[in-house]
Amino acid sequence: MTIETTAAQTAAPATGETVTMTYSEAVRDAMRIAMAKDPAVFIMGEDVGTYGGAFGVTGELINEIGPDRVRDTTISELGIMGAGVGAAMTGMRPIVEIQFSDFTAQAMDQIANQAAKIHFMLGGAVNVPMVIRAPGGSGTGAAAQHSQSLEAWFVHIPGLKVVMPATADDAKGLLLSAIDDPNPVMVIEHKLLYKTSGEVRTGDIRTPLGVAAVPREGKDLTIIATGVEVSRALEAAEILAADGIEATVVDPRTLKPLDSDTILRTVKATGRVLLVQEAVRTLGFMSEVSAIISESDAFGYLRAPIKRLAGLDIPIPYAPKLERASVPQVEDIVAAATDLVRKW
Amino acid sequence: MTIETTAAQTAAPATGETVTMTYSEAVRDAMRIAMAKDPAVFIMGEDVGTYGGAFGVTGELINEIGPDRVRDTTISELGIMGAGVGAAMTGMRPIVEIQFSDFTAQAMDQIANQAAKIHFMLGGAVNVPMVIRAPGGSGTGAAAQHSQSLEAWFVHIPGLKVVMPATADDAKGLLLSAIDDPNPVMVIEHKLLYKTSGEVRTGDIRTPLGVAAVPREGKDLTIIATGVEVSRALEAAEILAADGIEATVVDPRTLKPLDSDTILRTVKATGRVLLVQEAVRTLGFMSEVSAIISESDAFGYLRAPIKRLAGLDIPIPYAPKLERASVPQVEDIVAAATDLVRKW
Amino acid sequence: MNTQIVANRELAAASLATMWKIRRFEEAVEDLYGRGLMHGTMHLSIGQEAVPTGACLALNKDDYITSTHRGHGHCIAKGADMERMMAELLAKETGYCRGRGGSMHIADTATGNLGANGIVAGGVPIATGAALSAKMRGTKQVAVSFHGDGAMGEGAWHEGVVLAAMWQLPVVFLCENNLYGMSMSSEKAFNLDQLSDRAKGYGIPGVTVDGNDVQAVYDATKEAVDRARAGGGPTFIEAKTYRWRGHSKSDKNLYRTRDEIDEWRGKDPIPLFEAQALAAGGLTQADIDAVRDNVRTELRSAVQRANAAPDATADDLLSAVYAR
Amino acid sequence: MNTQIVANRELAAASLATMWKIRRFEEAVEDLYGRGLMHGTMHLSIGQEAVPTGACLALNKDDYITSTHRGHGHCIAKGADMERMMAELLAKETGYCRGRGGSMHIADTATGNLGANGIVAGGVPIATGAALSAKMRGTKQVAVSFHGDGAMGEGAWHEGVVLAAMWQLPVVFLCENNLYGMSMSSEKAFNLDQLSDRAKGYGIPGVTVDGNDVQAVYDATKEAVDRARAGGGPTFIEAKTYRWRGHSKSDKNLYRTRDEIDEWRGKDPIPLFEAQALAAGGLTQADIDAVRDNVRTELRSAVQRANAAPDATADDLLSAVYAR
Ligand SMILES: Cc1ncc(C[n+]2csc(CCOP(=O)(O)OP(=O)(O)O)c2C)c(N)n1
Ligand SMILES: Cc1ncc(C[n+]2csc(CCOP(=O)(O)OP(=O)(O)O)c2C)c(N)n1
Ligand SMILES: [Mg+2]
Ligand SMILES: [Mg+2]
Repeated sequence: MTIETTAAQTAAPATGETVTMTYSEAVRDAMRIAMAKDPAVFIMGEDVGTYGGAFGVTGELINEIGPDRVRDTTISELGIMGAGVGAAMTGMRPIVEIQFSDFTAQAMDQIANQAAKIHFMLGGAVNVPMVIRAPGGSGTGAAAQHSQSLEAWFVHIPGLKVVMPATADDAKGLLLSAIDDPNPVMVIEHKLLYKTSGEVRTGDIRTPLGVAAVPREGKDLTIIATGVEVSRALEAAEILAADGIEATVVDPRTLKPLDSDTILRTVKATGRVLLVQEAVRTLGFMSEVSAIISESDAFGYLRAPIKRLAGLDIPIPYAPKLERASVPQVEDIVAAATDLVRKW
Repeated sequence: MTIETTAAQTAAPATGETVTMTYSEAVRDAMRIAMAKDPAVFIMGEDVGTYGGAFGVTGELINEIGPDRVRDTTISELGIMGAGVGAAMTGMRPIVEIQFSDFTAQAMDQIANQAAKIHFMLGGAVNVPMVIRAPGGSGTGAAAQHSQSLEAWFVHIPGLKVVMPATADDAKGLLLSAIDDPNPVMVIEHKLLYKTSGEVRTGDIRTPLGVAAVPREGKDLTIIATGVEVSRALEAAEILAADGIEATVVDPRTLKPLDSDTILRTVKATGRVLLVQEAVRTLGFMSEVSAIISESDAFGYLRAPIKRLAGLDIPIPYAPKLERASVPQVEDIVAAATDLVRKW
Repeated sequence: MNTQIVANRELAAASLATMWKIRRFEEAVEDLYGRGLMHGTMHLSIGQEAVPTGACLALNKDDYITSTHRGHGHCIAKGADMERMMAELLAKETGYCRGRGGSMHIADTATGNLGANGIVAGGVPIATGAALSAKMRGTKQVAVSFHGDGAMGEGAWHEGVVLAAMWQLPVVFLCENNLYGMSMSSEKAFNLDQLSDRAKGYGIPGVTVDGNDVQAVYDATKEAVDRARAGGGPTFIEAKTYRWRGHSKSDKNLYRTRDEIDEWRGKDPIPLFEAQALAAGGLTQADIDAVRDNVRTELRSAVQRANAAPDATADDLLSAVYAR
Repeated sequence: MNTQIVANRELAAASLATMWKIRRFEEAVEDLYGRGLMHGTMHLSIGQEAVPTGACLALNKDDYITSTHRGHGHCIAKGADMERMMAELLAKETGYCRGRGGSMHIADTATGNLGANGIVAGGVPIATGAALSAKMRGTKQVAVSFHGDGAMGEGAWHEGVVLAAMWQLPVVFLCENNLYGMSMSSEKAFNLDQLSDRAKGYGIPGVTVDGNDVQAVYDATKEAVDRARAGGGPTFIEAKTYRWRGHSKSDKNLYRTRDEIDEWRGKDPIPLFEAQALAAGGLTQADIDAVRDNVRTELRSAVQRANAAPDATADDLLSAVYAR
């Protein structure tokens, strides 16, 4: 017996067309395309079927694809994740949806100790081509157990890849790349982005893993931001520009493997760097970015200390004003960037 | 009904005496002292009773204290942790032993989503005074699922305190402080240190949480190391001294809350910093230390980029040579330090 | 034999008041959400009121409960103050959690409620721990873990029950089987005629009762609590009931039929109880009217006072994380 | 009726050979450890050989198994090569995992072994996933999840079984009840007369068999596998057996008595099987001697060749983490 794994799909030639859709629709579009092409791809998770997903992301896919491949589960994150691992090891390409990224805590053993390690630990004998999708982030009033930004946990695990799409097009393109990938890929979506719209390339497109986006270039400072903070950074950059400060904005998109080349290049070009994450400050993803910069040759180009803007080191509170105060907002980015440029 | 919590114990006056014991005995001594003083303190975990613990740390405590307070459990890390949370909320002070820190993955929900958040999330209405003890680290040939250094996960969780004792005396003193603390404290011990011996203060002593140790001072560079890497750093410092390089060695001891004052002071004094951790490089604890340094006023004192020495970004392999090659050894520290001082 | 609640004026009035409080509280919450005056998400237990009412009647004030995301009923039934609850949901400094927790984390430790929980089955091992603590401290307290049917798919549920059974702890696992875990039918999910068949696998007693009947829930809980207090270990109770509203506001009710909902609306526990109490002579129609009116007044004033309270402040967020 | 293994020369010889391979392999491992020639930790299944032997006899080559920390027996019984196994334990490049995994992670995907697992119950939901995959791909493969009694305390075990039962997957949960999970007695831990009583709570069939009797294990597994292959869903099997050695090298055997160990040594599955085969006429004494001698020779040469193989190298560690 050989344990087959479906060969990575190659993208159909891009037609160059785009259409406006929401981030949530873009995720669904990616899954629809992948499932249409490859019978090994399936979705599994709590309420992904008739209910359409806790955030409506799977929507009516069950009616298009059927309950076998848009598979409702019991409330058993660890079991589902393990079932995903077992299926991925034996020829399937599961997409496991976790309703809130906070509940990856339940499934941590299968994510960190199994999925991520099996390929290495078994000497390369088998792959675990699975995708884990989970929404992170605050802003919906769901309080401490439903609002975390836990990407750092996953970035710290060798064997996982970690993706955080910030636009609708990336949500589609990165997810299709993740489904192709022969490794477990954690895709952290953002609740507040689900309903945002953008131009999305039609058809079987890709955004490659491991390549950062630079949606704006400017000479005065480099703002590196992830997830929902990318749009806040871009909004802040507009305001800063009106005030004569020109910012480069970098969105790593893939947190692991990280495109440090783009980061270092843009940092060298501006000499000032502002790191923005929604996650709590201590040991968030930007701590790593900071460490990479300050041990690199970009260190010599820095005109100012590296500045981090991050979530407060607290559980996310319920009260709307408190919740808002817990994570960086546009005005915080403007203030920090201004300070950085004016002071240094 | 009021939910009582036992008042924090204050240390008996130190007698100043010390005795030689192993790290493992020191941990046991701390638990024995705490249990003798306070009936609310108890130990719970797999095989902590008659077996004496997977690493023999509880030893014969069950014979001294009885099976009620040295309590064997089923193999149910999540349940045990939750039982610890419930007991801690209602007047007890549990010490939960997890056999290998890798299995905290099983209990992550109760650690991160419950224990750490309850005090804040409930508006301060209740405390969760519990201690979690778990051995981390590689070097015993136990491979990828029994050798991780996962402290970064816990440092990233607001509401937890995190301690990593590097000496027998700190193993005792920090654990006694952790037991006093009204918050959940994760104590990450190290398998390779259990059998190492040191002078340990007798009686009901304390090592305060949040205070770094500086076991060696030198002018040329600051080596900041945690856990088993502290002794490796000290050994390296001896070798470096013979070569004319004088190193300051800092052991944060408490990773959260972190004594950044001591770190920044020693970094400013030497202008060169080498960070050493056993954990995988990407988003390990030292990423945060690096970020803290480079956003502080110590930034201006740096004569060289911050250098990190860390575990490879891989699961720990079984083969002894491969395992050894996976994490920083004394010779790696010597080489990196020499490089840093000679080149800059 | 247990007390006949419906025949006892005081208990019947108290039970009816509790059910009305839950109903009215949640209707108010629903209304406030609907009008955009409340934030976040909401999980309403309208239709399920008899379960917490009957269960908490069997508990002492210092007994513990752990609750769920659908926890308003447990909180009220255990004795919490509606004003402080409403204040919490309105994100006020006077709320039970100072506005930090909201609906999913309401707790009232003074009445033994260790907290709602946003994590399905999260409270199950915590209840085991509270029961362990009670046993170790020798207090004779009992812990009740309220949980849903869906929670029984979780490892946390399993591990909490395994430990409690091994240690024969004074804890009651009370499953509010409202037939669905979000959209997953518990009949499909668990492959069992009744969920109490699960209990055998842990070597503990299990029983299924009508969760819309206060007396039935009370009787089963009383028996379990008495056994627990006497050192007889844990019990599993399945109380069959139904939630009238969707799982939360995002629910389009696609997984169940209008007929099914209507059928269960016909089994409304409140008029059922009123009829029983009238028949048994425990309450007169005048008593019944008075209870309803009093609760309405009480609730109205609770909402008003909660509304008037100061908003939660962000000043001390960072210092509120760790206890001192 | 199932095949009478002991009466069938080919099957009896194969079964006996499998048991001897497991025994000899582990004795060799123990010896190498004792002499400091092997690294890490070890969990020996000496005394339990009849379970994997009987179970794997009921499987096709392309059926899946997931295994445990005590997995040498499963690996051998499913058809792995002892030389590559020994090479793995000796940290050689030719080992099944290129020396990266060691005893706790041995896998041989070519014979359907998805891997030993250092995590208690870690393999249980993985087996559920393999069975799901088989069902979705329509291959008629079955998955067997070997696990210990102690594993039944884990949430992973519960969740794996819940999903398999709901989806009626072709999977067999095979509990090797060697009476202890490390030092915890499964009798104390689980509050049950027999662990197969747990199965009812999942709505699946459960059976308890003598785990030291190859035929009994084979019969139960065959029935379960046939049912699974025919679409009849999962089965739970408890095979009662005993490990002669300590849990691992750190075990001082304080939690069990010398008498108990001796009693179970008296139930050694190998001579038991030999006597049955002799009585049933499946094997002659000469056959029995030949099997034993052949295995000894085979093992000796496996150890020699494994020892001679090149050590695992650290060159490509970083590039070995991700598949391409
Ligand atoms: C660990 C976890 N998984 C999933 C969820 C999302 N979720 C919240 S409530 C719920 C359904 C719970 O069903 P049940 O236990 O029957 O309680 P009910 O809602 O019916 O009262 C789900 C899936 C969660 N909060 N926590
Ligand atoms: C999640 C987890 N918890 C604890 C351990 C430590 N441990 C390894 S084997 C074992 C006992 C397992 O007992 P059982 O399942 O009965 O298998 P047996 O050892 O008896 O074969 C324990 C506690 C582990 N490896 N994984
Ligand atoms: Mg339900
Ligand atoms: Mg066992």
